[in-house]
Amino acid sequence: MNTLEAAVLLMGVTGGILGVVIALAARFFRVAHDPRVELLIELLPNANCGGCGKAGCADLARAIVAGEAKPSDCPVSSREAIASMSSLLGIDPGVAEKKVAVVRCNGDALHTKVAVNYNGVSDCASAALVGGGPKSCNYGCLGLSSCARACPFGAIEMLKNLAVVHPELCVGCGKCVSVCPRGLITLVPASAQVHVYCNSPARAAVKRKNCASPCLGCRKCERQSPDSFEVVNNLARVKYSSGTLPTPELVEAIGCPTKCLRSVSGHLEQERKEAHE
Amino acid sequence: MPKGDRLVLSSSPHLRTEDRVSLVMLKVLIALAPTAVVAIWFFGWPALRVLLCTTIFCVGAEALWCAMARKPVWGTIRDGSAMVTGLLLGLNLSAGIPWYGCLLGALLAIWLGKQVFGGLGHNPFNPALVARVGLLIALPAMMTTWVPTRQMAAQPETEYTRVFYDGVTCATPLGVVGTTPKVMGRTPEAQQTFAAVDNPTALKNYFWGNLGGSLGECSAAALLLGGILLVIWRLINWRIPVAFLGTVFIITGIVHHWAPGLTPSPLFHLLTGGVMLGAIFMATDMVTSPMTRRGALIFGAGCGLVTSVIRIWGNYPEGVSFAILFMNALVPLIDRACVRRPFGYVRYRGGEESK
Amino acid sequence: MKKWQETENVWALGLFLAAVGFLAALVLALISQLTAGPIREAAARQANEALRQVLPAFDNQPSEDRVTVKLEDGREVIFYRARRGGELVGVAAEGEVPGYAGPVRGLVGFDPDGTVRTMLILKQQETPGLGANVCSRQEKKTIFTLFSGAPKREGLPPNPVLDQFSGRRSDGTPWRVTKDGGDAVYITGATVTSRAVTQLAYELAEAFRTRQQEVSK
Amino acid sequence: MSTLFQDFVKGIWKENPVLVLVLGTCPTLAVTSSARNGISMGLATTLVLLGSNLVISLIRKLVPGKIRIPVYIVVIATFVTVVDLLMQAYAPQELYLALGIFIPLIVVNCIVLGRAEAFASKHGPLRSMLDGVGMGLGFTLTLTMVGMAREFLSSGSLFEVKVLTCWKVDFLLPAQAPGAFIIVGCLLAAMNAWNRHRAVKRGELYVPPAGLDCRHCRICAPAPEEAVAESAEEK
Amino acid sequence: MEYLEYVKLALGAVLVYNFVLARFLGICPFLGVSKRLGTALGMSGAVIFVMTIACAITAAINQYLLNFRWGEKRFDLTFLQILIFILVIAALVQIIEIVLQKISPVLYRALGIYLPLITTNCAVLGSATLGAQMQYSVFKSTLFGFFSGVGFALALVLFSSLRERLELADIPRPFQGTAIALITAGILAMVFIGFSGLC
Amino acid sequence: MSDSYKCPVRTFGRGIHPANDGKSLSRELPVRRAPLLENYFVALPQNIGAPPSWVVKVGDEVKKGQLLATPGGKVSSAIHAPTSGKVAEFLETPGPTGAMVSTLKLTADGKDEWTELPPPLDWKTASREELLQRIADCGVIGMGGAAFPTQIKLAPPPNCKIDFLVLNGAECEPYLTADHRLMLEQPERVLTGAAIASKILGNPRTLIGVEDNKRDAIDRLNRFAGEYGVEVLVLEARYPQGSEKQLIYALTGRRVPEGALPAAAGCVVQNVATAAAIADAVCEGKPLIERIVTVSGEALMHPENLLLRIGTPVLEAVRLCGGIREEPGKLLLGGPMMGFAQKNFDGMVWKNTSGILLLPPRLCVQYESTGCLRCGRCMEVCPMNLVPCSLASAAESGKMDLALQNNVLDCLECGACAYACPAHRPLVQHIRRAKAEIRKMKKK
Ligand SMILES: Cc1cc2nc3c(=O)[nH]c(=O)nc-3n(C[C@H](O)[C@H](O)[C@H](O)COP(=O)(O)O)c2cc1C
Ligand SMILES: Cc1cc2nc3c(=O)[nH]c(=O)nc-3n(C[C@H](O)[C@H](O)[C@H](O)COP(=O)(O)O)c2cc1C
Ligand SMILES: Cc1cc2nc3c(=O)[nH]c(=O)nc-3n(C[C@H](O)[C@H](O)[C@H](O)COP(=O)(O)O)c2cc1C
Ligand SMILES: Cc1cc2nc3c(=O)[nH]c(=O)nc-3n(C[C@H](O)[C@H](O)[C@H](O)CO)c2cc1C
Ligand code: SF4
Ligand code: SF4
Ligand code: SF4
Ligand code: SF4
Ligand code: FES
Repeated sequence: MNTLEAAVLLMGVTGGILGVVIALAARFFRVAHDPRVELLIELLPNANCGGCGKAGCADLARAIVAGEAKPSDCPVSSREAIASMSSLLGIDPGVAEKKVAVVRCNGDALHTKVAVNYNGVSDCASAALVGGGPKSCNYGCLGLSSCARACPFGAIEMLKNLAVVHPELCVGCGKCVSVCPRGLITLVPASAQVHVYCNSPARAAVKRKNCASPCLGCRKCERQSPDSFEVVNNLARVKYSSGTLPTPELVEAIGCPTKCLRSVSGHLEQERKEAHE
Repeated sequence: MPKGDRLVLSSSPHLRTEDRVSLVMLKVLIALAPTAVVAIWFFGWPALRVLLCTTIFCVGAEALWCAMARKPVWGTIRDGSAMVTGLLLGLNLSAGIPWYGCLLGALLAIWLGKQVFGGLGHNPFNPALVARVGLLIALPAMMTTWVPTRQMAAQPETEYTRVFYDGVTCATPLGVVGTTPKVMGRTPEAQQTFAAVDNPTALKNYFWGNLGGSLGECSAAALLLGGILLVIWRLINWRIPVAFLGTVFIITGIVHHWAPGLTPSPLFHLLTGGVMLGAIFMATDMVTSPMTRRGALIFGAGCGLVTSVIRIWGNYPEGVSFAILFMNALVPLIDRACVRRPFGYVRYRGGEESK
Repeated sequence: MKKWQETENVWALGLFLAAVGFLAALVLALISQLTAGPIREAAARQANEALRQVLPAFDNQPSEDRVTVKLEDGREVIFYRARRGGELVGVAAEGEVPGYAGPVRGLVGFDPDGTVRTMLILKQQETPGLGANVCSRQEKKTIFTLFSGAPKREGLPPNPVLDQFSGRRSDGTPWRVTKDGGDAVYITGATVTSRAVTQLAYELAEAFRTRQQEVSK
Repeated sequence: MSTLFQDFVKGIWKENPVLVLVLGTCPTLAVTSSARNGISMGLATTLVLLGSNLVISLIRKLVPGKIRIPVYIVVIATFVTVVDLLMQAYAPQELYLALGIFIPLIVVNCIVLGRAEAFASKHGPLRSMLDGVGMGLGFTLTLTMVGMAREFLSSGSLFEVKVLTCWKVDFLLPAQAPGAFIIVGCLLAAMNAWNRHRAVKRGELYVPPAGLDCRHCRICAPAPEEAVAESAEEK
Repeated sequence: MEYLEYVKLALGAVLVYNFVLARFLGICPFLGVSKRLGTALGMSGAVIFVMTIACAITAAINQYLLNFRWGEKRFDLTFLQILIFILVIAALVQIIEIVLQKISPVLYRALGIYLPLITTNCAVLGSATLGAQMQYSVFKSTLFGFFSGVGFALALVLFSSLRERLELADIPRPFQGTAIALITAGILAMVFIGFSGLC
Repeated sequence: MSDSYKCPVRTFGRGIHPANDGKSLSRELPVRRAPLLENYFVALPQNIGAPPSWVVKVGDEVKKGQLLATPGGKVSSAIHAPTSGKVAEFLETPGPTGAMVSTLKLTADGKDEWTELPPPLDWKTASREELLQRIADCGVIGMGGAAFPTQIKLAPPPNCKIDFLVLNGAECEPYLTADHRLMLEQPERVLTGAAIASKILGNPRTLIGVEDNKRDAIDRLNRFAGEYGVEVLVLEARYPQGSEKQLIYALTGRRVPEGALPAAAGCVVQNVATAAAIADAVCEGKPLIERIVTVSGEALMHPENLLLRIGTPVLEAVRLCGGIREEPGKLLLGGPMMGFAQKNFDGMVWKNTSGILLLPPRLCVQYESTGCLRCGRCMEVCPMNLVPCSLASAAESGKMDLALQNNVLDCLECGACAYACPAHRPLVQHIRRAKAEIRKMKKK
């Protein structure tokens, strides 16, 4: 026997033993892993944003495979990704309508008075606990950008102390909704082009005192298009769940006296313009 | 009647202490002043040059970083922590360090030791020591070339000066002791060398400051004075230096007693090298030390243990910097181990209540 | 019948892996046999490389032609003999002394009469930038020498501590660095290493002097 | 052509294994004390990648799924041993010593096994080879870069040639172990800053790199589309 | 003074030639699983366990198989070292996983999830190779594996607690994440240099 | 109770001594009853717990002391008209903390006529239930700050044996002197209330703790205390001595277990003003419609201790004190350590408003905070033995679970930590946010 033979013999025997061992191991292990979980993790965005209510993407993947959740529970995944996840599992995609966030406030630095100097933590939730925050309106945006920091997708921009959502970047994960101490942010269908940028249920006179562009509850919009708008508590709302979402043209036609009923693009454009001035 | 246009909205409490970070740092600078003055007295103008260089470079490095990171420059400089770091760094260097050594040290301290972690209060490691250790690794020749004091040059030659001083450079007592067992082994000659550096006259010299080494190592007396000030001003937790020095004393004492020829007496260990400076000014840096009392004791004892081990068995003659940095790394664990129970926390019902 | 790729038959899998292992071993054995020669040569070259640097030109294999002697304190010195045409042209001695951070191992080349030719440090763990500088001989290339194509110097790159022993012979009085009252230069801050190197040079020279008979056979 | 080219190029920047994926960190830190070591280590790894990718893509249809990984490991280990033996025989000795234990450790370099799993086991030999070389060159490039940075910062020289001749006293920190961590950390930070700057300039969304975690490394796991395609095929 | 040698071996493996901070082995898991102290502890346990066993087995293989005698003849099969070590380690990890799962579900839950991470980790193969390189006996090699694992664990635990603290710090944006982790590891490595000479 | 009780601790340790104690502004000034004003704004709810509900509507004529709102549940408290007049309107206004509350605007008719009050009770003979009912009917709630309905507090769960009734006369907040003046001027009202409460609780040992910076009040109380079976104990002045857990510890050496009510330690704590209100309710049948308020601060022209009706607008209180000396930098409801900064002068007096402070701008520096030095001073002063700096940095970086783990919910929000912090960290604000978010999470 020479070295060559010895080597070959050694490796052959070792290889054989290990092969058997690993095969046995594989057999033992077959149940431990569900490869579908791994595949789903790959298909999920892995942003671990928590928008699905689970502890991160891996947890959702596990839940989907276990039948406790649906692929469409991930608000971030594209429709295609949801479709491929569903086909992977052989289930109905049941894709939910895409939602985006909207900040229902017009109270930027030009419109709403800042009542006092605020000296404290630069965070909306903290500021709201101190005398209701520095702005004169107790319902509007505090402008300390908690939501912008919370958004994992950078979809919220602060313009003149007002949070504005970029609908094309927003994936509707809802993280911002839960951080806003004013409850200003809501998720609406992405197809909605028009919103009422006000959140104050106060009386018109009070609102006028505090803000240059509040919803006065004048019912002009409701009268024009009762299908799309309703006025509750001095405050107009778009009826997002009704079939007919208002269009920007309709808004033109209504001519909201305070311009708090606006199209998304119009709002964004104006805020940007003013911010740059 | 009030208009209410100057109202400030803020969270309670609405009264604040007069104390400020800048005041704290100013007091530390004052406590360091005796040490700096003694260093300048013994080493002459070069010492002043080094101290000025490190302080100015540290403040400059801080300003530069803040400007680059778009942080308020003046607001950061004003708190004075960069000055304290700079002065302490200078006190950790030899009087012979050229200006670019000071510059590199300042960059290491402020950038690597402090600002990458987010600035004041966020650094897990003591910035001045990060710089010192960084320099020791980066420029070992520069960091181990010591300048003799002015008084040494004037002394007549004795056995004592012979081991230390060769006309241009001088050795630190720890350097002599650290290389002795390497060169001679644990032989009678080694014991003789020990005796030359570890006798009452020598110790008196060390106490007042007439010895080679870092600027801040020279006078135990000045350091103790500063330490007393710090304790009176309640800026440091006295448990840290006491535990630190105590542990060094005990461990070196045991080794000195049981293994003669391996290391000199414990008093020698306390008076030479950076152990006083480290225990009083650097281990006590509040940012990088534990807050609880028990934590402070553990931290101080850990520093003492590591220092002694490195001094006796390690390659480096001096282990204080490494020891403090090592314990800095342990601080989060110590903090975790020494959690405080809230007032009213009851462990045993009916039994003696926990504090 | 399932596809082969999805087989779960334990024996089939074992056999497959065995076969792969078999093939791998075969390949490796072949390659190792092919490279065995070059590797041995490389090792020999490496061993002789250092000797070549400290000895005059030779045509034997000094790394094979060696004697090991024991000093009084039990340490060993290895002597390598360089011959040309069968005649002794030089001897190299290899020994070890404690340095600052561990042993320092060095090689000293002698003319047959005991005059030091050159010294080379083989192994050390001294502090980089301090003790290590005492031991290292490194060519300092700069862009200028690169572009101006400065003529390649003969012999080893210079080192002030190691080179100072060239031309000396031991006469029984220990060599010391100037700091200790001798005449050997040393590098400030690395006194311990300089001492070690000086001592090593002296010890090897002394060993050669006292055992010249035995060594230069 | 374009896919082939992409296979080759992607490893160099877009999916750079070290800087983007923070893999193979050990050699990146350990052997880059000089640019020469870095380049040698990179080339050795490239050689292994090339060989293992080629062989694995050739035998991919033969290997039973259950022992896929052990077989790949055997293949890779064989190539590593070959490279080791060749270097021992023909490379300069001090280079071999400098790379030391890190040559055998190429076996466990995530990049090598990862490429075998993710690419070679699914594609033909040509594409696999290109992929291997691309990834290997990306790795080599990074290692060289780190090596150059460390060498230059410590002594002002590149490839052992002094570039800044006025630089007299070596600043040894970057050349030593701590320096390796710090320099690579700073490189990563610089890359983050650069990517962010670019994203902001282009008005794009900047997604900071995920914290290092096996789950975020896409090397070992198949790319999503392929996974779906595969599982669909199986059905 | 036999025991002194073992003390030196231990000190060397844990402090002076710390696997992560001085030898650069196992950096990927060092960076990857050091975000939480709890995870770090689990991983540390798993690594110590696997490294000890792996070193013991590979040392035996190295001694008795790769240098084995057949009558008068000695075979030098060291060229198979890499191949056989990695195969054995990979199999070992899998077997440990199975065995743990069967005999101690508690331990499995504590350590098991980290086991797959260990296979492709330089540290285990590195300790085996180093042990072989230094020609340690099986016993010494086992000790070496154990203490190397302890060194890894020390670095990992220290580092994870530091990282937990850094999470509360206001780190400049480009440095967040792995960059600051590497820099912190760098400072930690500087500190460990101070231990040189202890063994 | 013949043996004299020895106060075992005298103070609770930790805490702070604010350098600017501000009490000298109003300490020597006797309580002055405020004249009748034109309008009062009564907010609902005044109490902590379930909100009561209005029983009047716009346009109703009401008499002084007439019921305006009835309790809306067990833990709830009635509200009465501060004067006679007409209900003008209902408004939504922000409360001291900024939360919106429903507010009734009462336009005074100038007659200030009492409604028919319930007959006085002889507390010595009345039953426990009668007394509790009377206290509830009169809308007595804790006036020391927490605004907890007193009738509930005085009826602790039967499994808790009450050994001590503690009257809280600490008034440790700087600037405030309302309780001080009350104890000094009307000690018998306070002591009567204490005796009534003590009777309701089954005659536990009754202690009244007063800080040693109110020597005159201590002397006055001591003159009468014996008659009522109350012991007056002198405490070392130190903030926050008045917090009930700390007070209990200082007076009895007992610790209220974590997360438990004082009753678990066998104690009930009542503010001295609450005791006085109890006495009024029982002995005269008067509902709680007015209280002593310290209107003070360096920015005010003439600081005073005013007896104000609940619902007095803040601006009117300022006017009664002669207006301002300089434009104030802060308007606070409550003391400077725990009080709430207001963003305008639209607020009004509540049942638990002990002070209206106008701080001058020089005391209202815009603090910039640096990073935490980990100096540990906040930890040293925290009366609850917490580590405020780590709570705050956990909250700051959104790690509410970490804050919870470090017992953030035990924080009193006393502000001692933020007072002591040399880095001027907004510790309490961070902690408050953490507490709010944790409560929100727990509710889910
Ligand atoms: C970090 C450090 C590294 C050192 N490295 C070396 C070394 O490599 N070689 C050496 O001879 N001395 C070394 N020394 C020892 C000192 O430089 C020693 O004091 C020096 O050799 C001067 O000794 P002398 O008094 O005999 O001149 C080192 C010291 C330190 C602090
Ligand atoms: C939700 C809640 C329930 C309470 N329940 C009782 C109770 O049943 N009995 C009681 O004597 N006090 C009760 N209290 C009052 C507390 O003992 C205490 O007076 C209150 O927390 C304010 O104390 P402070 O001002 O020291 O914070 C309750 C308080 C709260 C907030
Ligand atoms: C920090 C702190 C300080 C307090 N200081 C006082 C005080 O000085 N005087 C007082 O009567 N109540 C003070 N309280 C309120 C008491 O804790 C407790 O709620 C009150 O004494 C209970 O009595 P009541 O129900 O009659 O208001 C303080 C509470 C806290 C949390
Ligand atoms: C008592 C005390 C000791 C300090 N010691 C140091 C020190 O050793 N090194 C240092 O860089 N800064 C020191 N500082 C300053 C400051 O805390 C330091 O710059 C921070 O670590 C930077 O975040 C000290 C400050 C105080 C109050
Ligand atoms: S929308 Fe809400 S969270 Fe965002 S800035 Fe405004 S108040 Fe803050
Ligand atoms: S804007 Fe809000 S909902 Fe949209 S992505 Fe950002 S956090 Fe999610
Ligand atoms: S943590 Fe809370 S209880 Fe402690 S001092 Fe701060 S505010 Fe007071
Ligand atoms: S007092 Fe301020 S700086 Fe000191 S530890 Fe507390 S929060 Fe930090
Ligand atoms: S490269 Fe060493 S563990 Fe990843």
